[in-house]
Amino acid sequence: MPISDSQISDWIRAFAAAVAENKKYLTELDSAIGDADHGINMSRGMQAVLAKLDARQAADIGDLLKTVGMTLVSTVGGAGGPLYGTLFLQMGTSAAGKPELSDDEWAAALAAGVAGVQRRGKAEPGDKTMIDALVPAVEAVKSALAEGSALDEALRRSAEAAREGMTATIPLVARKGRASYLGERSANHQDPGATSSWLLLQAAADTLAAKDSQQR
Amino acid sequence: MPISDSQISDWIRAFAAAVAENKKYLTELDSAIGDADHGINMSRGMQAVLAKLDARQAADIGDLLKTVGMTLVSTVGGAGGPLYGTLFLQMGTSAAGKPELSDDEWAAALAAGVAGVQRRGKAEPGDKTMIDALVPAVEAVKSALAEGSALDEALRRSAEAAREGMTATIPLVARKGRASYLGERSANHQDPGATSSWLLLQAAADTLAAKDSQQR
Amino acid sequence: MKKLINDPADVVKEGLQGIAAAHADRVRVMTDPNVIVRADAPVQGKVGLVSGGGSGHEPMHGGFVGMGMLDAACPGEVFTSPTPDQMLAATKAVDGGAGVLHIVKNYTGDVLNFEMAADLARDEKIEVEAVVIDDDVAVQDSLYTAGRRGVGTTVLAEKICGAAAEQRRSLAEVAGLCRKVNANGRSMGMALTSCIVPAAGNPTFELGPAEMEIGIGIHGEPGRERRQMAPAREVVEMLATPIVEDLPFRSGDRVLAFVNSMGGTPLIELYVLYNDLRKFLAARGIEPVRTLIGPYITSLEMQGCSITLLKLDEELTALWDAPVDTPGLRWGA
Amino acid sequence: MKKLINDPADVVKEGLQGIAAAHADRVRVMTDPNVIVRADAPVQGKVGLVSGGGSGHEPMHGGFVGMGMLDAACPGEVFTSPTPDQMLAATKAVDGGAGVLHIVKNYTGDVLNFEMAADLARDEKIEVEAVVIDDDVAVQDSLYTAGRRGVGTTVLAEKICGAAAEQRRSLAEVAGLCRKVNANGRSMGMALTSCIVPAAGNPTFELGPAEMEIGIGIHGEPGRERRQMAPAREVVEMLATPIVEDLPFRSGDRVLAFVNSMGGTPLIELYVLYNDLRKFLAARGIEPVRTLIGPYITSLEMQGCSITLLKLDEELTALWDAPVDTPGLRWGA
Ligand SMILES: Nc1ncnc2c1ncn2[C@@H]1O[C@H](COP(=O)(O)OP(=O)(O)O)[C@@H](O)[C@H]1O
Ligand SMILES: Nc1ncnc2c1ncn2[C@@H]1O[C@H](COP(=O)(O)OP(=O)(O)O)[C@@H](O)[C@H]1O
Ligand SMILES: [Mg+2]
Ligand SMILES: [Mg+2]
Ligand SMILES: [Mg+2]
Ligand SMILES: [Mg+2]
Repeated sequence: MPISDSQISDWIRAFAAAVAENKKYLTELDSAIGDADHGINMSRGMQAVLAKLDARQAADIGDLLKTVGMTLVSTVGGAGGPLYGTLFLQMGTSAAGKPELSDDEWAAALAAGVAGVQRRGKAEPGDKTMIDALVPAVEAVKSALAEGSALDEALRRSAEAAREGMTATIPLVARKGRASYLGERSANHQDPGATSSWLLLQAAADTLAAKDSQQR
Repeated sequence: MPISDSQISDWIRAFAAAVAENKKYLTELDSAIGDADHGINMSRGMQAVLAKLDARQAADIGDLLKTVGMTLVSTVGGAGGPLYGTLFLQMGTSAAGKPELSDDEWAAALAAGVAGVQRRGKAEPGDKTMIDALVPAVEAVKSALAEGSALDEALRRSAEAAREGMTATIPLVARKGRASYLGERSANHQDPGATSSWLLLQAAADTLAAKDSQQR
Repeated sequence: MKKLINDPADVVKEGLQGIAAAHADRVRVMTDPNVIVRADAPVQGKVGLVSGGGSGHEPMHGGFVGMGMLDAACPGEVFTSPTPDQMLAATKAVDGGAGVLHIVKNYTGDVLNFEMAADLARDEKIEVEAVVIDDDVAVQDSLYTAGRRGVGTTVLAEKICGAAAEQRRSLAEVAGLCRKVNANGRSMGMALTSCIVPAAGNPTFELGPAEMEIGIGIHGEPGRERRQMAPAREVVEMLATPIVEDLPFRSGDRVLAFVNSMGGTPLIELYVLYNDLRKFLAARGIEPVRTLIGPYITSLEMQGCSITLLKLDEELTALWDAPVDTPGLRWGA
Repeated sequence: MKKLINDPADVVKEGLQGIAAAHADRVRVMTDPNVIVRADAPVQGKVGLVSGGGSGHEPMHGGFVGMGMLDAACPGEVFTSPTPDQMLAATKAVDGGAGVLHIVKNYTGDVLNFEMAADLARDEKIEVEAVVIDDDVAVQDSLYTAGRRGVGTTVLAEKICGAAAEQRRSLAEVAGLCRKVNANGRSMGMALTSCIVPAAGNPTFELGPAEMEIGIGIHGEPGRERRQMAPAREVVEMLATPIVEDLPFRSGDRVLAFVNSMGGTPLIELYVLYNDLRKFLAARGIEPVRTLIGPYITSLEMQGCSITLLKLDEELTALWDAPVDTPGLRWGA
């Protein structure tokens, strides 16, 4: 059963809700090794996305994801804006013209989005950025599907991989972004961007798979 | 027995010592209803006066007092500088050319000094200024001498009158100087300038009369 | 006490040395007594403009020495008016034969010291006039006070009279203009925090975390009343209402609006305040045709602001617009 | 949180409205997206200069829009880099046919957003070059960081490139000049207090009463190390030594010395600092032939300072001296 346009909407809304709920937490993580705005910025952006979703005319999934990306780009600012914006824009390009996504198309779109983030930010896994959550999530969903898992299982493993990647940022010394200015002082703190990325993948597991199993 | 040049020197030194000792106190009084500098200013000025006294060539009392006045004028600043400066300058004019002062000449010099302060600052008794200590002090020394008191008794009564005048400033609402900006909020505080003026008259009683009785 | 200084006793001296070194092209600093003088003083045939006051209000007055503004400034100790010998030295240094104007803020100390200095200068046959600025509406002007304090309008008077002096107007004219600026300018200030006088080492007054002090002067002295913190637009109303009512400023008036930081309030807040001020003025038909926004008459690191309105006519506007070239205010040159 | 604001969420918007109203003769403020543009933009045949960054650093960048400096500034949220749509709108508004230079401070956010904007502008056939300023010696420049931050040199680059653009130099030349300024400028900053981001409501970091933070950035982020408070002359040494060693500045070099307030440090302290800086430089044979002293690149109400040195040659000196007419920096016009 493919992923529908309205499921993608639900995923975005769930992510917005998770960001709103964790706004203070994300900002606190960012004050330790950054400039105390990641939660504020992401939440401002996702509120703008919600307004756009509500006003939106029905179209294809590519169009929906591009709208999300454009909105984030023009409302978030900082490093988070272009990076999350690029993620959704590239997912949108991958899903262009599609009214629904197969499991493999989802994995391909996510991979395209994450590749876009890497091209834009030039971060490698281990640099203590959102890439540390996103790259394992892509690998997990891909290998789960290759092993024949159902979508709900693949999404679960993808979110779990993101969570592990996020936790693994704690001991790291940052090499990209604002936290890198702190040098050794950046160790022993969890990266805020990796944390919001885990929220994104967790929201996918909660929304895309849940409906999927209901509709099955 | 007249007041000698060296007694006048002693008086100035005793006043300088009293100001130094009460520097913090005078400044605290000034922070309640002014700008927290009266002790700092007077003490800077009297330190400069001491340096001048040490370097001074022997001359007459008028010259000595004018030097004190000029030094205060050029080192104190604020309201205190010109007012105390004028006090000593006018005393110096009154004592011009005199190597020693009779009791009546002392009273006349002090009266001339205080009159100068009044001309310069235009304050009346009751305005909550140094005038509230100085005017009663002049009156007390004059009437004591008129009644035939010895100098030590006259100086004692003069200092006592200054102290009473100082205390009487507490309930007053200021009508001159910086404290007047506070309106009713200036009541229930003792005037810093009246306090330093009492120190001046008390120093006179301690030095001029003490030596006077020793030498008698 | 958190300050970027060395010995508290040396702040004024070292600050002056810093000014002397930083602006050697524009000013000369004399010591013993301390005076900041225009590099090209005395300017022959030009009325000399001298002001001065306690230090801690920078850029006023030393930062306003230069072409089109002051010829000399006398810096006192922090918040303590300077002494007559400074003012006399300044007066002599800037006398170009056309007389010297003393611009004096109305504080007993400043007035008395400048009076003594003027007497001394006249003894030396220099023509001196003094104008006392008293624009602070926070002080009730009555028989029962030393009169209103001189605050923000001082900066505007120094600029405008400086321009007039450059035009070689006579001492009587420049003094008359100074009185006109004073008559048409009104100010009021407030504080969110106290400042710390370096020699004292602790705050002059204590304010609770949700308190502010309305109607303060510029020496860390207490204000007219203490209130609960309020939004910028209410603060603007508290300050601007007595200003507008006092002159009074009327619908149709064209004004210079001056929003000043007491030192610790950053520029972005001044713009928020100005945004509320322009609405306040618009509602009353008063048009701000010129603005000055920034820290120009400060109280060390105090957080807070003051508002000054000056009613403009064509003469004042033209003189305001005239070139000025000082470390603290510069345009057209 | 003691600030002269209304709703913390409206600080940037109301500050912009204040700027628009206060400086209508010089700048135009566009909203949705927010851009501050020179009133006479686009200037035909002139390279357009665009910069931008988070708000809270006023007067940078909005206060530097005007003749001889920037053509447009993009203000982000407080301490958050602006977005590509702002930069695109700014680029389009100032394109006078000679191309547009983006002056970008080296922060990941600023760089990425400006990159996206440049791509979008090129899609619209506008020639765009970007120069990244990275002058903060507090950051070790290595493979292990995002590189040095852009701080004080940005102000100097905007002034100098603005003058070159007024001379109708080509985009390649102005960009080359910008890289030259960046290559010859070095900065370092420190804080006595943290600032408070309005939306956050409490200090970004906590400092003890006798502590200071050395090597801070301009966003309230922690610095390189925390130390005990020290006299101004030692603070100057801590900041100026790494600056001088890095370029390195050598005996005989002529420099522009820029002593900047982080917002809450008053002018008198900057002059005390400059007095120590000139002695520091004199001991090394380095000559400060130009100075800039004041709050020009701030972090809200933070108390602290930064020092920037720019090695000057004749070209840079002449461009620095050229007329500039902006709300925040003005001379010769
Ligand atoms: N070059 C980069 N590549 C990928 N992610 C990055 C990069 N630089 C920073 N990030 C991520 O961005 C997060 C910070 O985002 P945010 O606080 O919104 O931006 P800013 O640092 O501009 O304030 C970091 O926690 C990190 O995960
Ligand atoms: N017009 C005046 N006549 C007489 N004394 C005055 C007058 N104005 C102020 N004073 C005195 O000066 C004192 C304050 O002196 P000081 O603190 O040195 O000066 P300032 O007020 O300039 O800081 C007051 O306490 C008051 O006694
Ligand atoms: Mg951040
Ligand atoms: Mg006092
Ligand atoms: Mg005083
Ligand atoms: Mg940020």
